[in-house]
Amino acid sequence: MKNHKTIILSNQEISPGYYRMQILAPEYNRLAKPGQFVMFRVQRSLPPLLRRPFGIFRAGYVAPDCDGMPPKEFIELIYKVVGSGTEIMQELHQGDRIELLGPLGRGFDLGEPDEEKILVGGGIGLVPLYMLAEKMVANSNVRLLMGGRTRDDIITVTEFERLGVETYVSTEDGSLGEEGLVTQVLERKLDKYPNASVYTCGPMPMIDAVQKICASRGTSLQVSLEALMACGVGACLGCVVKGVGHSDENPQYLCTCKHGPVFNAEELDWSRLEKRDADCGGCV
Amino acid sequence: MKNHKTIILSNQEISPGYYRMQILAPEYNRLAKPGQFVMFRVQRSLPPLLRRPFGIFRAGYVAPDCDGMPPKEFIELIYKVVGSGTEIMQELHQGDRIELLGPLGRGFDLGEPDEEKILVGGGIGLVPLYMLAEKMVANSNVRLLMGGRTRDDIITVTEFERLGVETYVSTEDGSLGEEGLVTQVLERKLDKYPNASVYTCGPMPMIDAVQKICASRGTSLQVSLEALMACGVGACLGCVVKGVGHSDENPQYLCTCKHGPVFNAEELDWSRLEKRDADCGGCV
Amino acid sequence: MAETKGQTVKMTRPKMAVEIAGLQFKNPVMPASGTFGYGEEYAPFLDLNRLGAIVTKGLSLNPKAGNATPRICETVSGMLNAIGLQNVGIDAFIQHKMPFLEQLDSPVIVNFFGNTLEEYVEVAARLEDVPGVAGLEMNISCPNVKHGGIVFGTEASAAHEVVSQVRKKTSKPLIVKLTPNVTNIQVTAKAVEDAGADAISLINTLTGMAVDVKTRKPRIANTIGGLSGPAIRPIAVRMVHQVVQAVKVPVIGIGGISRAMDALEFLIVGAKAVQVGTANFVDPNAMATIIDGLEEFCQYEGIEDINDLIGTLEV
Amino acid sequence: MAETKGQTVKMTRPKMAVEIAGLQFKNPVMPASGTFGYGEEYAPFLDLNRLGAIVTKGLSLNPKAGNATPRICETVSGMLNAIGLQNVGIDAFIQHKMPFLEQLDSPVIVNFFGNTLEEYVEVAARLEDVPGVAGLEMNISCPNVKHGGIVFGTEASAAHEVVSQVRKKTSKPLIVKLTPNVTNIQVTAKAVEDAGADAISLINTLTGMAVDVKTRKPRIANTIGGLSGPAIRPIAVRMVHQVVQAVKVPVIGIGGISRAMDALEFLIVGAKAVQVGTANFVDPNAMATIIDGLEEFCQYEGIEDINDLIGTLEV
Ligand SMILES: Cc1cc2nc3c(=O)[nH]c(=O)nc-3n(C[C@H](O)[C@H](O)[C@H](O)COP(=O)(O)OP(=O)(O)OC[C@H]3O[C@@H](n4cnc5c(N)ncnc54)[C@H](O)[C@@H]3O)c2cc1C
Ligand SMILES: Cc1cc2nc3c(=O)[nH]c(=O)nc-3n(C[C@H](O)[C@H](O)[C@H](O)COP(=O)(O)OP(=O)(O)OC[C@H]3O[C@@H](n4cnc5c(N)ncnc54)[C@H](O)[C@@H]3O)c2cc1C
Ligand SMILES: Cc1cc2nc3c(=O)[nH]c(=O)nc-3n(C[C@H](O)[C@H](O)[C@H](O)COP(=O)(O)O)c2cc1C
Ligand SMILES: Cc1cc2nc3c(=O)[nH]c(=O)nc-3n(C[C@H](O)[C@H](O)[C@H](O)COP(=O)(O)O)c2cc1C
Ligand code: FES
Ligand code: FES
Repeated sequence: MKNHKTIILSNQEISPGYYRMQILAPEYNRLAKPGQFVMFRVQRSLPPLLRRPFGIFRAGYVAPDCDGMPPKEFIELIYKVVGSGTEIMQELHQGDRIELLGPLGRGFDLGEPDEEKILVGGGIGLVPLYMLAEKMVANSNVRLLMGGRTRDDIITVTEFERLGVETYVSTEDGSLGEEGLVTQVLERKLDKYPNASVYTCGPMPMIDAVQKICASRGTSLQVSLEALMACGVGACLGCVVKGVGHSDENPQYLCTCKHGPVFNAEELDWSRLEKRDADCGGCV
Repeated sequence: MKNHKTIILSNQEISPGYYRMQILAPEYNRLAKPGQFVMFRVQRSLPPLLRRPFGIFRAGYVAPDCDGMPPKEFIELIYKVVGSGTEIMQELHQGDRIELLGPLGRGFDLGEPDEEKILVGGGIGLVPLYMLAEKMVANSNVRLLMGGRTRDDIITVTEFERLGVETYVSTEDGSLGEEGLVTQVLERKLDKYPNASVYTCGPMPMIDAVQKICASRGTSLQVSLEALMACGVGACLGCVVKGVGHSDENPQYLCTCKHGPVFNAEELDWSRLEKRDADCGGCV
Repeated sequence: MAETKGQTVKMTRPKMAVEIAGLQFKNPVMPASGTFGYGEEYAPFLDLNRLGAIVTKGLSLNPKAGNATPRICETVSGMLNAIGLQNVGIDAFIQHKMPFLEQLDSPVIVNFFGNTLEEYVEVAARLEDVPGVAGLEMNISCPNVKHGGIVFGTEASAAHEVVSQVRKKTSKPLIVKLTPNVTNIQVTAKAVEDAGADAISLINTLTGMAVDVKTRKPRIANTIGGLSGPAIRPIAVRMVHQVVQAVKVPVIGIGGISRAMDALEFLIVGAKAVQVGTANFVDPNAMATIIDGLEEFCQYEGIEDINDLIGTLEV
Repeated sequence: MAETKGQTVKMTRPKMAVEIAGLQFKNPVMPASGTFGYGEEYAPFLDLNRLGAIVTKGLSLNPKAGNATPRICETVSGMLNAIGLQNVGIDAFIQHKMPFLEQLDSPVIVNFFGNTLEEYVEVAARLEDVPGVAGLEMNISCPNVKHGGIVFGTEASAAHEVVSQVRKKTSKPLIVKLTPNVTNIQVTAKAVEDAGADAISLINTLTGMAVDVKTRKPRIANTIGGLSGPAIRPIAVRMVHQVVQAVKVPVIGIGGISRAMDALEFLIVGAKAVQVGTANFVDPNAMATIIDGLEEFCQYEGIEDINDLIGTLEV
């Protein structure tokens, strides 16, 4: 957990409105856990004032120069352009100076080996699932159920496949894979693998539906949430969600940034979770 | 007088801290008069909030593509990096989108043909004098007295020479040309050409000294002033200077942006002119 | 979801006209006083007849010299100004500036002020019979020289009195412009409504200050100036929201509006119109772009009349 | 000219220590309450012992749930927050958070508040004998539940009373933190000085609001929130300037400080120290950079003791 002043290695559009950014990120390959995130800042830029939170898609080593130096570490972010900050990000180039605060938060618990694992990703919510799959494939069967509104929202599926993950795509408009919601697919898979553990990240309505399905079946579920964040480190209390024991007299708030973004579904008070998306579109 | 959304053709450092920017600027070659200026804005950028005023160094035609289209017009700015806005400007590249409001203000009066003309430029204050010299050399002897703190501040002198202008350089530290103030040189030249008209632009203390010299000799003087500007069009009244007839009961303010930036020295109340530089260094 | 809306609406142009105090505005966008000169300064850049109204620089009885320079200074996403209400005086305005304004389609609102109660009354009286003056906007953010320099608009009783007196002398629609530098904006708003204001506009600038750390001098000669621009928008939206709750007269929203999105915030909390100030300096065409943007937004959201949008905040 | 100064000074390190109400700070930079948690959150990013002091999140008698989410929202060069003063309560603080803070070199200032006069007094009383608490900062920007929810700090008489009562119960240095949402900040400043405050800090956030034009909902669940960040700096500098003129006790400047240059504005108008809030979110190392920057500035300008810079505004 550090603030790194670093540079961008590459920044490319991978699907309309979706970008992949590779960043020089010392220590991340060793330290970053699946489900953790960074607070990203364009150095010296204002707006945006606040940093923007992004999940870590993947960490690795840059192919070493033949200079005898130890290889350099990088991370990849995948982001969707939605507002003022991501609009500025899409204009960035190799060599541009940025800052990363991270790796932050609590990541996924990898679960028991040999268990069936079902990952459910909605749109950009698939980002934190890649590193998770990377670790899990060593000792479990991993299935990725990937949903989106339309085909453009289905990203990096081949990369999951290359890991050996079985992938199932569904889109609401049927433009890619099965037509309909990803939760339909989830129900079918859970019928087939009733003891599987589920891991999910995506838009709030999807997470909510996934939670209902898992709760009704007693399926173990880990969810990665989004929330508006100012600090990312548990100091501002902007990003709180209500824990299962919460009451006004005995407030039990959890910080999405620090106690999350990954929670076991049982930790949260689902009846009082905000159902609207964190999306604050065009606030500034 | 228009707001053009246009693009940068080039942007290069010409001396440490001094840049020359060429901008596509329809109509400027036909319309811009020596001494006029533009209000420059980096499109969609904030900060800076307000536009920045810059003199027009030169206007011309871009070498035509062989496409039968009429040649395109450009202007050149020369700017010194002093604060938040110019810091952003120095990072701009060919093709970047900017906006120009202009050409604005009242320029220089070219004076009588065949008269001796002495231009006195201090540092970046030489910018508006180039177009002036360009027009004047056709029918007058033009001398440029160019002063700066050190050699880096002496810019574009060869370009003036190429026009056929006699140039005299002085620097306070003696690193280029004569050691000392440009006003010393002015006194000598006026001894030699007592009927010359003087045109000046530069830091306020220099302008002030030039004014004293010319007033004591009865020499005709036009000065180009700087002032903090918000609108550039006479609407905000931020940029005013006191006219010679000014009193509290009968305020006679002149807008630097609209009635200037070029004034005949007699129009201004020199005893009440602010002697401090407009420079607001690092306000934001 | 918004996209579905966009696809289904018929493409008829939404109605953009609003009415305030009997005045008809073809759309709810007009300049904020002091940022648009006497209109003519912006004529080269913008079709003045596109504007809902024209609002003039603030006028006083006699010509006013204003403050020493420097008078302006940029701050983070805002600017400070201490122009000091420099203006040509009401008579010169009527003689030299009105002829240009009179020939425009858009109604002309004359902003004015005084340093004494009597001066306010006198200026309003002189404007009473001037042809082409559609309405008055009364700036009560001025120090009351007779009462120790306390700003009229910061004391509800002083605000009430000066507005009552002016009200007696004018039959024109009277908009009173509030200062935001108060503890409770609802109190002043109610006071001026009670005194006979036909409409309320807000906010004027927030008092602020900036220091040049090298010279150790204030950045503007007057030490303290008025802060405007995007930086103050959240404060302005909050105050407009509060005033709309407190009064029955129509409210005009002002403060940091640069884009249609910004104007929409004010309309949604209940402003019937908006004024654009500092943004004119940044982009002389800003108001035209805002008008277009509002129209597009209505079209996209399937709103047939912009009045249907006003005050639709869901709390 | 500045360069000549830079060349001629001896390169001894300037004295950076300041004293406020008997407390020794190694430099004038400390966090603003609520933006730095209980200190430990920022320990991974910043050597807490470099700070002039640590200021805690605001504490109340009982744990406080705070407001619904969304609680924060970015605005132009600023942010709105309506955290609602969520905190663990004074007892849990003493038990779980003080042990970490106590081992630091930097003095610990505990920020606190109440919803009633009695609650203010009770919290102060409980802190009286807690080891490691160097001083108290009393936030009077809270609604007085007993008096119709009017914010204590917006009425000079209420501010005077609550500070007087707390003063009786504490022997610790008492800093009173003012709300800027008032007509005349000098009046509240004098009232709290008169009531026994040892120092005054300001400004707390300005109330503001933002609207999501698509959903037509306020961007924060509480509708109205507090505006902080660079956008408000000119207002903060103005108020600190005014308070310094009005009172004799030392003043701590707060509001939109991100860089050493910003802190200098406050020191030059007369603040003896500054607090950094929102900037911690943007850069967790901001305070260290500001401290370094202040030292460099002093060195460059030939200032041997930062106290020689304080209050050197030339008007
Ligand atoms: C832990 C975490 C991980 C995330 N990982 C990713 C990722 O890998 N890829 C990706 O594209 N997006 C991710 N998001 C969402 C991402 O943070 C927002 O899309 C982004 O902040 C939008 O910024 P903007 O300036 O473009 O949008 P604006 O709407 O202009 O932002 C305004 C404000 O709202 C906040 N905001 C807006 N949308 C969101 C959101 N959905 N969640 C949280 N804050 C939001 C911004 O941070 C900013 O403070 C993640 C969010 C969280 C909390
Ligand atoms: C009519 C006119 C013509 C000019 N021509 C040139 C030119 O050709 N080349 C050039 O390098 N500079 C020129 N200047 C000065 C130039 O406008 C400033 O250097 C520039 O605005 C500084 O912007 P900044 O953001 O980098 O500095 P900052 O100090 O960050 O600017 C803060 C604010 O102060 C204003 N400001 C700062 N210095 C000046 C100044 N000297 N004059 C006016 N406003 C200032 C800025 O416009 C801005 O509003 C001219 C000024 C005027 C009025
Ligand atoms: C340079 C300048 C001059 C102003 N002059 C006046 C004035 O004469 N009368 C008045 O009522 N308001 C005046 N104002 C205030 C504006 O009308 C407006 O209320 C304020 O700037 C907030 O809006 P904005 O953020 O869009 O600029 C002035 C503002 C500026 C920036
Ligand atoms: C998220 C957040 C929480 C805050 N919580 C408190 C608090 O508990 N007590 C308090 O006195 N001030 C609180 N403040 C106000 C700050 O301490 C500070 O006065 C204000 O933010 C202005 O400073 P800034 O512009 O540097 O942020 C809070 C501010 C923010 C942004
Ligand atoms: S983002 Fe600040 S506490 Fe989580
Ligand atoms: S810059 Fe606005 S009047 Fe000259």
